[in-house]
Amino acid sequence: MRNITLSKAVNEALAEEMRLDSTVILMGEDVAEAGTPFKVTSGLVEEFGTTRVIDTPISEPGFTGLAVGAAMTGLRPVVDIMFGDFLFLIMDQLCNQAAKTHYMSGGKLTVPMVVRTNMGATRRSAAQHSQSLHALVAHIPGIKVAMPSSAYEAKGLMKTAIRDNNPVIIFEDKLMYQDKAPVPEQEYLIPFGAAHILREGSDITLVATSSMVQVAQAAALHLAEQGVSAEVIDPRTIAPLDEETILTSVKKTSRAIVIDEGHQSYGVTAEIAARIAEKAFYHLDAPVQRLGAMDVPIPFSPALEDLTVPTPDDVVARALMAMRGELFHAL
Amino acid sequence: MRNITLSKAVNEALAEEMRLDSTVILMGEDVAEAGTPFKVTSGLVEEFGTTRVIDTPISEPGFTGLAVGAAMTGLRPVVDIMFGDFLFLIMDQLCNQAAKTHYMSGGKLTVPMVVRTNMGATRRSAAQHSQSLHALVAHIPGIKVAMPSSAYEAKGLMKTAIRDNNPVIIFEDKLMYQDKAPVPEQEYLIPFGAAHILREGSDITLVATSSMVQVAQAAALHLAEQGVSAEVIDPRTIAPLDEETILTSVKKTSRAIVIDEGHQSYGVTAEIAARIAEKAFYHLDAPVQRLGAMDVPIPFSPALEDLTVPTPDDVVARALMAMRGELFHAL
Amino acid sequence: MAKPAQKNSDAYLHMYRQMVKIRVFEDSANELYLTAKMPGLTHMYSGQEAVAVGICEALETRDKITSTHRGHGHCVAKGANFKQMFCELLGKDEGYCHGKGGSMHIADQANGNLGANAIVGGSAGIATGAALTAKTLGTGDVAVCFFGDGALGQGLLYECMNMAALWDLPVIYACENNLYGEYTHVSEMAAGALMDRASAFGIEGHEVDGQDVLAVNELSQQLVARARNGEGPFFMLLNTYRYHGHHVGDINRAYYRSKEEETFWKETRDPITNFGDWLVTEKLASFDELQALHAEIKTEAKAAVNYALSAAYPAVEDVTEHVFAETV
Amino acid sequence: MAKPAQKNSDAYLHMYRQMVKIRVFEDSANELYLTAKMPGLTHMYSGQEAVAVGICEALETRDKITSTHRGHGHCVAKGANFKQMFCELLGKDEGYCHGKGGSMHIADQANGNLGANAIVGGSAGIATGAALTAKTLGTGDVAVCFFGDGALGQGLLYECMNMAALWDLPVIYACENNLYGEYTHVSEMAAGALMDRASAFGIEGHEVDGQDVLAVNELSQQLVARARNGEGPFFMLLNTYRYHGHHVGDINRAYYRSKEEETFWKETRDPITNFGDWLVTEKLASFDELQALHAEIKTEAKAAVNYALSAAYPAVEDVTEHVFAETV
Ligand SMILES: Cc1ncc(C[n+]2csc(CCOP(=O)(O)OP(=O)(O)O)c2C)c(N)n1
Ligand SMILES: Cc1ncc(C[n+]2csc(CCOP(=O)(O)OP(=O)(O)O)c2C)c(N)n1
Ligand SMILES: [Mg+2]
Ligand SMILES: [Mg+2]
Repeated sequence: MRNITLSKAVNEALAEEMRLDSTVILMGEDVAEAGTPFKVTSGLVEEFGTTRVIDTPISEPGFTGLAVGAAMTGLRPVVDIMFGDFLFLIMDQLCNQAAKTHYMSGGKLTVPMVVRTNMGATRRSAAQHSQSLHALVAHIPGIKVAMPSSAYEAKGLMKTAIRDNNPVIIFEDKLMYQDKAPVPEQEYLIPFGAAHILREGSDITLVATSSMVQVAQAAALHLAEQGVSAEVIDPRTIAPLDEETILTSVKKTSRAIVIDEGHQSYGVTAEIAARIAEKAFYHLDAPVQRLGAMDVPIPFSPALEDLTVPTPDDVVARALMAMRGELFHAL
Repeated sequence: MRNITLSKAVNEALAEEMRLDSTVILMGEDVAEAGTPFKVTSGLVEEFGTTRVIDTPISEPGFTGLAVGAAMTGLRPVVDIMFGDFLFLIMDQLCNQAAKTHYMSGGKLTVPMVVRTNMGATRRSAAQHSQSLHALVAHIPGIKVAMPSSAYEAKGLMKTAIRDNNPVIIFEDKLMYQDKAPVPEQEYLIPFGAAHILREGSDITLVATSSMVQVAQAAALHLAEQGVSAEVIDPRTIAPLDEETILTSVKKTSRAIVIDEGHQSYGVTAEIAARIAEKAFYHLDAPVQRLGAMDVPIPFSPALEDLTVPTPDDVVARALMAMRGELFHAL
Repeated sequence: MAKPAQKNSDAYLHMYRQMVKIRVFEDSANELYLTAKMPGLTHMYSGQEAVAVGICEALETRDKITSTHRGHGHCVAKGANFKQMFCELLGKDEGYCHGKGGSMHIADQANGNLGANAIVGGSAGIATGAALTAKTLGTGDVAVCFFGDGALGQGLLYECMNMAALWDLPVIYACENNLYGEYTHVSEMAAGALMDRASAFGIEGHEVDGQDVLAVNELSQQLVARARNGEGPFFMLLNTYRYHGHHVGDINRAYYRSKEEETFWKETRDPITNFGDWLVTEKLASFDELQALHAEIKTEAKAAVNYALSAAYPAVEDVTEHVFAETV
Repeated sequence: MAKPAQKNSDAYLHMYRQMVKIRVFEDSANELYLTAKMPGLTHMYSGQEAVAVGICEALETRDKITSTHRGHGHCVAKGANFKQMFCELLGKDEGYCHGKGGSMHIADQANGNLGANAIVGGSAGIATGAALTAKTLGTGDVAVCFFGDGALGQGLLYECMNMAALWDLPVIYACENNLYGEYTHVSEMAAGALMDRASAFGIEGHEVDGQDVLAVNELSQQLVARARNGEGPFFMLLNTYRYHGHHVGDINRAYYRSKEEETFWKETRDPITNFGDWLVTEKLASFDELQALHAEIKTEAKAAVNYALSAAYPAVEDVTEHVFAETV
């Protein structure tokens, strides 16, 4: 199978869906000729023209609002929010409008739109260009939240998102745009709400999202060297969340660590850990541990920024503690 | 001690702090002559004049932004956001600007501002006027989040908030504005990060926020009748969170339920439950259970709306299951 | 009363009827509130009828509107029926939104009403997006965004107007200036001249007497035709007045507006009375015919209210329905 | 070159020096990027120097400014020193923000710079709020909000301008129209006439040649004085051009702007060259003096860069410092 970058995978997903369905449009800042700063949408305006690939003014709340109305009336807009940090600007249109319209209208109106944006620190972009804000939207009923962990995932999830009849937000890790992975030439979709077990193991379950899947995989390798068998699970979508796959794994391994790049407190690790701790309670041999980003704004300085996100070493250390029963704070 | 309403308690807190410190100002929609739709700020403009009690246009992002700048340069603004649901509109100014300024400036700039807003369903106000969105801000480092559970708490926490040198957001439960409680005439403050044990108990810990404290208290009474001794804890602030008081309690009782009116998934119950499950792991006799609002937009119909929020009966039923070891899903 | 290009008594009588329907709907809703049968609060459109009717009568069913917290008038004017509206206001299953939306979220998709909105200014994007669909798919539909003077405070509106102008979208921004946003006068909330708010974003604007249904309708017909023809967007500033308080519970209003002002508008500027007088003067209808029409609509409303009062609530299981739409 | 009311060679030379400082700072920053010594990306201010300098030279230290992602020029113009700036750009502890802010968040409180901002338009509220403080406390301070043409797309700006106008706040909105927001021309992003964006919100506006430091300065002096006197707010539209790409990594620009256009601005409209020529013609400085000044500043920059390169990073423990301020 050919290897392509995550950036190219998203590009293919967009192009394929736009070819299949003429109601799919793409809008955002510099998505046309410039192809976005990350060059993810390059070539699309050349194929689909400026009526379907629309450069907008720097008006995130406004063009997200337009997408909501367009989605209610027959288009399937994909909205590009250049940095995930700008989500704060579109929260009203996304959470008060898009997410609630189907419910508030008693099922009569639908809002089939996709917001594609990104996440991820360590790019030296400082506090307003480095956040991973997916927990915020996952908390709001009515939005689906996808977090691709590779080029393969990114393509399949994007295609599913575009066909979904609900608002979907996809967080791409901006540090992975150039990462390559095998992606089939032939069409495929990845269903929402179906977690992916990347590696089977018997001693501990590592649940990880987005680029933290790589972190978990790297940790699993190290752990294997030390005789610890880790199972690695990527939920793929955190809303809906495939609780069952996670619980089945933990009931087998009896231990779990949840790893996510959003801030740890009140973030995604909390939800997944709480569910495991509640619903696999009688199977746990060690407390469920959480590794999120530090609860600090992301600092610019390279000397500080790298400290804020979970690393394979952190995961290994925590896993070994769990294996050795060394979780002292729990006593 | 006299009994006053929560509304009056907040009013007194604002008036007292405005008398003590001439840099404290209040701004928001209809906060002056109208005293807000809930009449919380009545009388303040008469005492402090229109330079300190400022009616704004309907521009939540704008006037929150003004408050950030005002706070950076010598005022201590209290911003009134009429309904908690409008938080979505001010997220950028609150979370990208106010919350990060101190950190991003390396400690040189400070943003001593308060956002007072509300939460709470069952007022038949439908999906855009009923949300409890405190989890969103609790996830963002740099903001403190207070959730008063009575008139007494509301006054003491508001005064502390105004004196704090950081952005603080206070969520008042709009259904409690007319609830009375004993409030001393003499001045008092309630420190942040210090949970309040409202009722001591030995069998199960009920951690509850805002109006859910009443729900927990009512449940505790019922439970007492059935021979179950519940301890009720109000964290008062969820950021900072007084983990220690909660853990100490659970280590004693060995069981816990967390009750909060935000949506359950990716909400406040997740964080508190996950911490308990991790850090009091070896003391737990039953899984930590969570009771949040249903993961649905709040429906208008009275026949549906009341189903969405936790009730004392829900808490009692869960507590009894925990006592009887009947948490089947956990097996 | 503006002089219409051509007298068309059917169309006039229909406008009159629609205005009366709105007034009667609101009186009934207010009555439901006063008798404690209404869950929550609601915002009355009375006094502003000529705006909704004058505009919506210039639209076709397929054209889209977005509405506000004060949305009953727009909903009726766009063709909704009393029964489903009252059912919605009372949270009943037969309501337009199965009782899930209520007064502030009532929507009537079949008639092109994309919904009331409880976020002031919150529908500016939705209406503009509907116009984007119309242009992209070449449907020829026009979208009208209703909003109040208070919504001029929301920056979102200007972002949307700018895009509408850049992309020549068939959308009409209809600003109903009823002088107040809640308890504050527009002059305390908006600096500069209101008409400039549109021209600054490259949008052609028109100011019109919002109490004169014929004037509103004539202007609307022109602008709708031009928008359909690709000459949009447009902005309309409609000067009007709300008779009731901000919401049904806003009873003591003297601190923000005078009794005299209210009386002036009600007694000399009422859109229904004045249009009725004109119809009679022009011999397009007799006084008795108009009276009969009022009586008929009141009867209809009463029946709809009674129906709604005894209609069923949604089933308990419905609470988790419609969070997500099915994807086939 | 605009004719100043009165020749003041010290002030002129200082303006010249400040412009050169900015240009040299940016050249050094670009060099750091090209030699892979710069963490992340940065946005060059070169070409726009007359704007920052013309305005900031009309301000006092206590006056406040808010800046943008393209903020080095504003920072230098408001009085910052090279050492702390380069330290900040390299994430070093001695930087203005202890390395925590970086290029896009550099702030210099002591000189009234409330900070760069990585949210386009994000500081409109902050500047206006600073003006609210000034008015409320009667400090007499003036606030200047720098932003680009692209920020005209953000509704927040209009919300803030409206409040500033309603409340007569001493704030000046300085729109630097360098013709592009990233890779898109202003004409594709803003409908209508840019000057109307202010007057629509009741704000007096002035358009000025942003390449002519004397013109900018003279207008600024007038407006600052008037704002201080309670006659604000004001809007300035400053026509200018950025020489580099949107950021240091934006090298191939032909798809969005022509080489000819770039050359035209650089060769005929350069604010430093033209002002230098004028100084020489007016005999306020000799060519040699100006050359010496350039050399001196380059030396200063080089020393500062070297200092910054070998300065210490913040300590690991600092990562959790400054999340919250102490409350005493
Ligand atoms: C974003 C937002 N802010 C505040 C409110 C509270 N609110 C509801 S209606 C209203 C006044 C709206 O005034 P206007 O737009 O003139 O409409 P009118 O009520 O006069 O019809 C306000 C402030 C809201 N619903 N949404
Ligand atoms: C809210 C927001 N949207 C998008 C961006 C990405 N972005 C950074 S600079 C820029 C262009 C800004 O253009 P302009 O305001 O004209 O400033 P200039 O770069 O020309 O100085 C954009 C779109 C951002 N930082 N913030
Ligand atoms: Mg109004
Ligand atoms: Mg620009």
